[in-house]
Amino acid sequence: MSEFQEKSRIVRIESLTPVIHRLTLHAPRIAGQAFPGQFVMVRVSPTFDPLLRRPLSIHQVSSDGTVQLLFKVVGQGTRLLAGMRTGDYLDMVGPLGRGFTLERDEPFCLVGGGMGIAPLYFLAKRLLQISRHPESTVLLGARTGSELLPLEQEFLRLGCPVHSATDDGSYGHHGFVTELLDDLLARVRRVYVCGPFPMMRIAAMKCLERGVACEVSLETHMACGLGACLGCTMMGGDGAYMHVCKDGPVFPAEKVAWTL
Amino acid sequence: MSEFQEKSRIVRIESLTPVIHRLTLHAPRIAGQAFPGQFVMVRVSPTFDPLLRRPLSIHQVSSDGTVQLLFKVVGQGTRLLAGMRTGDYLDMVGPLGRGFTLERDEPFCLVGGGMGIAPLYFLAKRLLQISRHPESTVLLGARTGSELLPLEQEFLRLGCPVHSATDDGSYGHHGFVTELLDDLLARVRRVYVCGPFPMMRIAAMKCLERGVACEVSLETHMACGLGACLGCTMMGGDGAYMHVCKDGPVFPAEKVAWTL
Amino acid sequence: MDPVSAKNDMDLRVRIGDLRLPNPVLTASGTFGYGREFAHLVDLHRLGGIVVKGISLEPRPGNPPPRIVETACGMLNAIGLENVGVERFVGEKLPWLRETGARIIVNILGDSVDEYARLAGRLAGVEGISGLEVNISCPNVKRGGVAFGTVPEMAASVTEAVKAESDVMVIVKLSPNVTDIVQMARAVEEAGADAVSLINTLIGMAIDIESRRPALANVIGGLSGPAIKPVALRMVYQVASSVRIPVIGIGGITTADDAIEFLLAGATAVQVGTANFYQPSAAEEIIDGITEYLARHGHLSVREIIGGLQTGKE
Amino acid sequence: MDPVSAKNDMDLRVRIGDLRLPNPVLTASGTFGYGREFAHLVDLHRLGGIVVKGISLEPRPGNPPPRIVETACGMLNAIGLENVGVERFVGEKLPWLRETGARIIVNILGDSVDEYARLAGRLAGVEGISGLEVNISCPNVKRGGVAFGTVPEMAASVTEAVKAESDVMVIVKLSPNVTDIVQMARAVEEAGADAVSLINTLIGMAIDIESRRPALANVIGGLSGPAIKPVALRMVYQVASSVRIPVIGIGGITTADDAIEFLLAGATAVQVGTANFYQPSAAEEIIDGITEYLARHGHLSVREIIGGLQTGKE
Ligand SMILES: Cc1cc2nc3c(=O)[nH]c(=O)nc-3n(C[C@H](O)[C@H](O)[C@H](O)COP(=O)(O)OP(=O)(O)OC[C@H]3O[C@@H](n4cnc5c(N)ncnc54)[C@H](O)[C@@H]3O)c2cc1C
Ligand SMILES: Cc1cc2nc3c(=O)[nH]c(=O)nc-3n(C[C@H](O)[C@H](O)[C@H](O)COP(=O)(O)OP(=O)(O)OC[C@H]3O[C@@H](n4cnc5c(N)ncnc54)[C@H](O)[C@@H]3O)c2cc1C
Ligand SMILES: Cc1cc2nc3c(=O)[nH]c(=O)nc-3n(C[C@H](O)[C@H](O)[C@H](O)COP(=O)(O)O)c2cc1C
Ligand SMILES: Cc1cc2nc3c(=O)[nH]c(=O)nc-3n(C[C@H](O)[C@H](O)[C@H](O)COP(=O)(O)O)c2cc1C
Ligand code: FES
Ligand code: FES
Repeated sequence: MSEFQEKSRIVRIESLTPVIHRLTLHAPRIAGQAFPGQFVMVRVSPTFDPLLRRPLSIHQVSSDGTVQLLFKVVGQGTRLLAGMRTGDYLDMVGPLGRGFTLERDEPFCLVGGGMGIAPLYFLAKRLLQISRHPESTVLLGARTGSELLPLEQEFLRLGCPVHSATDDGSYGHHGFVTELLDDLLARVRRVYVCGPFPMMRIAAMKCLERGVACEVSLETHMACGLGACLGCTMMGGDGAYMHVCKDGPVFPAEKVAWTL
Repeated sequence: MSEFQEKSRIVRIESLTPVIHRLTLHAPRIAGQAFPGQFVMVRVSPTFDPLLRRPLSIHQVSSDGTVQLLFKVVGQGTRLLAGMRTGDYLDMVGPLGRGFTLERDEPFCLVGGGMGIAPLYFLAKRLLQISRHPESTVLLGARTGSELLPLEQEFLRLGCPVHSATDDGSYGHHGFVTELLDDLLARVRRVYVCGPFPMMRIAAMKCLERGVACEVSLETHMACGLGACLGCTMMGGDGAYMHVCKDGPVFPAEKVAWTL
Repeated sequence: MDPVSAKNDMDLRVRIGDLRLPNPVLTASGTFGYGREFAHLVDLHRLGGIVVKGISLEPRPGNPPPRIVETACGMLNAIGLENVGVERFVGEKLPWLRETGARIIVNILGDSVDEYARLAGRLAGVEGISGLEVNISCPNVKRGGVAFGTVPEMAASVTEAVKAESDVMVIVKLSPNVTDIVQMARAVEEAGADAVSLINTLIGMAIDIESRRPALANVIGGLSGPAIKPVALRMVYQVASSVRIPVIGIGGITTADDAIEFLLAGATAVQVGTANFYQPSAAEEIIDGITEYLARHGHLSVREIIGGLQTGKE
Repeated sequence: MDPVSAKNDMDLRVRIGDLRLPNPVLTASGTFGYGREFAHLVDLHRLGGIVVKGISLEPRPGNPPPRIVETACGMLNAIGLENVGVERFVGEKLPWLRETGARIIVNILGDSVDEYARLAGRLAGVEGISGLEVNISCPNVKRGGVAFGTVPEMAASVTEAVKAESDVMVIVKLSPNVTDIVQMARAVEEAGADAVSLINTLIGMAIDIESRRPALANVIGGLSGPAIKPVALRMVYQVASSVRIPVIGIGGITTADDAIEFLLAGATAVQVGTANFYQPSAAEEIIDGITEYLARHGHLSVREIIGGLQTGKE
């Protein structure tokens, strides 16, 4: 396990929607070490504004040395990222943090909401390499269908069942993606969740109740991503602070203080 | 005479050399008011770094409402400008400052060094509209021929004689452009100079000695370009401070404290 | 009321002492000239007010150049208080500005308590002046050059002297280069200031490493711009929680969001400074943006959000 | 000597008290963890030194989140001095770091003079510690929470107490949140400090205007990054011109050019802080860049440029 600061050339830019983009970067050293659930810290500007790197999950890595990032424009940093061109270089530090636990031959369920879908594609690919169960399912949620459809296609191509939900009902189940979880809990052994905190809480509660192993990927503001600044703390279930970048971002559901 | 803050669309980008670029912008309000020797203050970034606008001379305006800027990459602001794309918007304030004095039917000489050539093209065009003298001449100087050739071509197309000088002797006269001035001073009535301060000093001294009217365009660091910050002062020939952005940037040579 | 008419009818009025302003957005001294410099770019009458460039008894030539240098998200200036002097201000600059109907606040500066007093006296009764802002960041020549703004007693005596001579509302503008800004604010409040404005610039420096000379001829200068906003906001919050007079927030304000931060922290009004240079439309955009924010949050008046910060410690 | 070999042979060594450093580039406390966090990204042994995260007698959990927020060209932090405590530091963190051969300076903090003294005593004789850096920006609980770093007498008494217990070089790290930084530096110099380092963070604040809550749970926090560089450089210049002990410059240093500004202003060494977060390679790039600058200007040693600023006033 090693970490690199790697100047990475952008080899492809895809805009899935006007605000959701996917960058493919040539970053062989990061790609070579990456594990599902890990993230990179990306420098979004050559100037000092914005100053801090942005944490982004590793969406996919490929044996040709590329890393993919999937992100949504929410502020100035992601806006600058969205304005990048093929051939530009991005300075990335990674792979960082503790990823998901991969178990052989376990039926699993992935639950992704919004950009929480990003790390799950990498995870799905790796899981399907070591575990092919007909019960294994991917649940995807988004505000509206257009944000979801292109991603759903790609999960389907991996050869596993996908169920979708949208807040506005424009595609799939009309409602929260977590509502799709109930039927599955009896059949899967492990649930991996990434998305907005309230959604992860609901999923975690359901799993904890049913005794199904559950891992969640947390988000907090990060300055370093390396465990050095101590800025990314969240209260843990045991009342002690956890550092999301180093102790996580992936945590067993029971380690999180959900009541916060 | 009015000034505008105008969001201007970039309609063309030309790279004359790897570090010298020309932007053509749709800025009809600024174009409609601009006068040779005036400048614009350009916002180079949507972020706060770099913070201040950059002063750039108006290189050319066209009746189709476009303004041209000719600039060299010397630091971060001009580097960001050079990275702009067609279709991007630049926020410009202008036209600003006092330009050159245009006299009818006077034989003139323009002396431009380096990026000091920028305002002279606009000036040459306007002068040639009101004054056609066979003696009128353009002198251009640069470090090396490649920085000069494309510009020389355009001045020639205006239909006036051009003599060039390069520091490295790769094109035209080997040496300072001001060395070409001596022969001309007997024949012209007014000399317009823009370029590095030492070059302008030499030209100004020669003109003052021979009693030929001379105008120079000064450069200082500017925060506002509007006469408000009082940051752009230079000592005047009379021992009082001048504000380059408002009292200039063009000054009669005798108003400048050349000994500084 | 539907959102559109809410926006048009939004009550943005605030009061600073006995001065009523149509909205809380002013332009800061030294960054807006004498107003006329921005006449083509800004609707001067729309502004809450204009604080003009600092005026002294006699004209001052200012410092030798270079006077400004850009820094990360900020700039340093060492203008050296160049100004036309009070007589030319009253004779040449004020009449034009008065005609625009703008609310004019005159920033004054001196090297001694006496100079401040005489300035206030000279400006008393002059038509078109809505208030004075006392710049106490200047060095006191009689006290060895220590800035008035760093010693509570000195700041208090300037305040008293100006108040005694002035017939308009008096704002004292505080320097941030002190250990305890609250102590300074309390001192001038007790001395009779009608309001405090803060912050003036932080003292900074830059060096040209090739020439090995200071980037400013004056060696040190005043840091302004977005870089200083967090310090300004902290000081405004501390002062607004500690004095009863109105507080005017200054420092790095560029957007309506910035201005709203200061209002929530307790500022009754704000001043836009360096932003006028890089974004001449900033002050007007801030007025629009505050209106939009208030409408979106269902407020009828800007006064409803002043001091509205929830720290969980109230 | 041709430029290339000049570069390889460049003498970058500096001395801080009795501590000899191979080069003047250290990493700042709280921004480089206990060193190990950067082991994959930085050659720790190449650094002039590493100042570890501030250590207290007992472990501290730190402040509730949110603890950090980005600002224009800077960031605010209110970590709340979270640390593992001196025992775990000595037992768990130090041994690994010592193995790298890095020069280790331990940043210490306490709530009373006695705590500082006990920390210094506990660390005395511990193998692998090259020096102490005393963080006096902490509040003195016995004196009503006023920071040690804002009152000269309090800073002096901490310095004396630490010096009395310590067997290594002692740096006192100054807070910039004071009216007169020179007075603070002189006080700790007289009290026996071997060096001063400055600046610690400026106190700042940010507000989330949608929730109307402070962006930091702690309300106020420390501002760091390029935004504060001009203030830091000014203070370093003022202090270096006024004390005889070495000065270590800190504040917004990201590039070799930044570091050289501080050296020219009189700093014997510099510390790289927030830059480690956004540019982990910064410290090593600075070492390379200083070497290149010295070679280009025909210097044989970095010591030739320390204090080399020409103000025209010498
Ligand atoms: C481990 C991790 C993985 C992530 N993976 C992805 C991903 O794959 N795709 C994606 O679209 N987003 C992801 N995020 C969220 C992403 O980091 C933020 O959307 C992004 O930083 C916003 O930056 P901005 O400048 O556009 O927004 P601004 O709001 O302007 O950012 C201001 C500051 O807040 C921080 N910030 C803002 N929102 C968040 C957030 N939700 N989480 C953490 N910091 C935030 C920024 O990093 C920056 O420091 C991830 C966050 C974490 C912690
Ligand atoms: C009236 C006027 C007209 C100009 N016209 C042109 C032109 O047509 N083409 C052209 O290439 N250049 C022109 N310049 C110079 C141009 O403004 C600078 O090259 C540019 O500002 C450099 O910015 P930077 O960020 O790339 O460099 P940096 O050195 O990073 O800039 C740092 C700061 O210094 C200022 N600065 C640096 N160099 C100069 C300079 N020479 N003059 C003024 N300010 C400077 C910048 O504006 C900025 O505030 C003109 C300058 C003035 C005053
Ligand atoms: C170029 C310049 C000149 C200034 N002149 C004055 C002045 O004459 N009087 C004064 O009280 N403040 C003066 N200031 C300080 C500003 O009014 C303001 O307090 C400070 O710049 C912080 O606000 P900002 O960050 O919005 O610019 C000046 C600031 C700048 C940048
Ligand atoms: C997240 C963070 C934690 C810090 N922790 C400490 C600390 O424990 N002790 C200390 O003396 N300084 C601490 N500092 C201050 C830095 O060491 C440094 O003085 C300051 O950040 C200014 O330098 P910079 O602008 O290069 O970051 C911390 C700074 C940051 C950003
Ligand atoms: S982000 Fe810095 S410690 Fe986690
Ligand atoms: S640039 Fe501001 S007064 Fe000239």
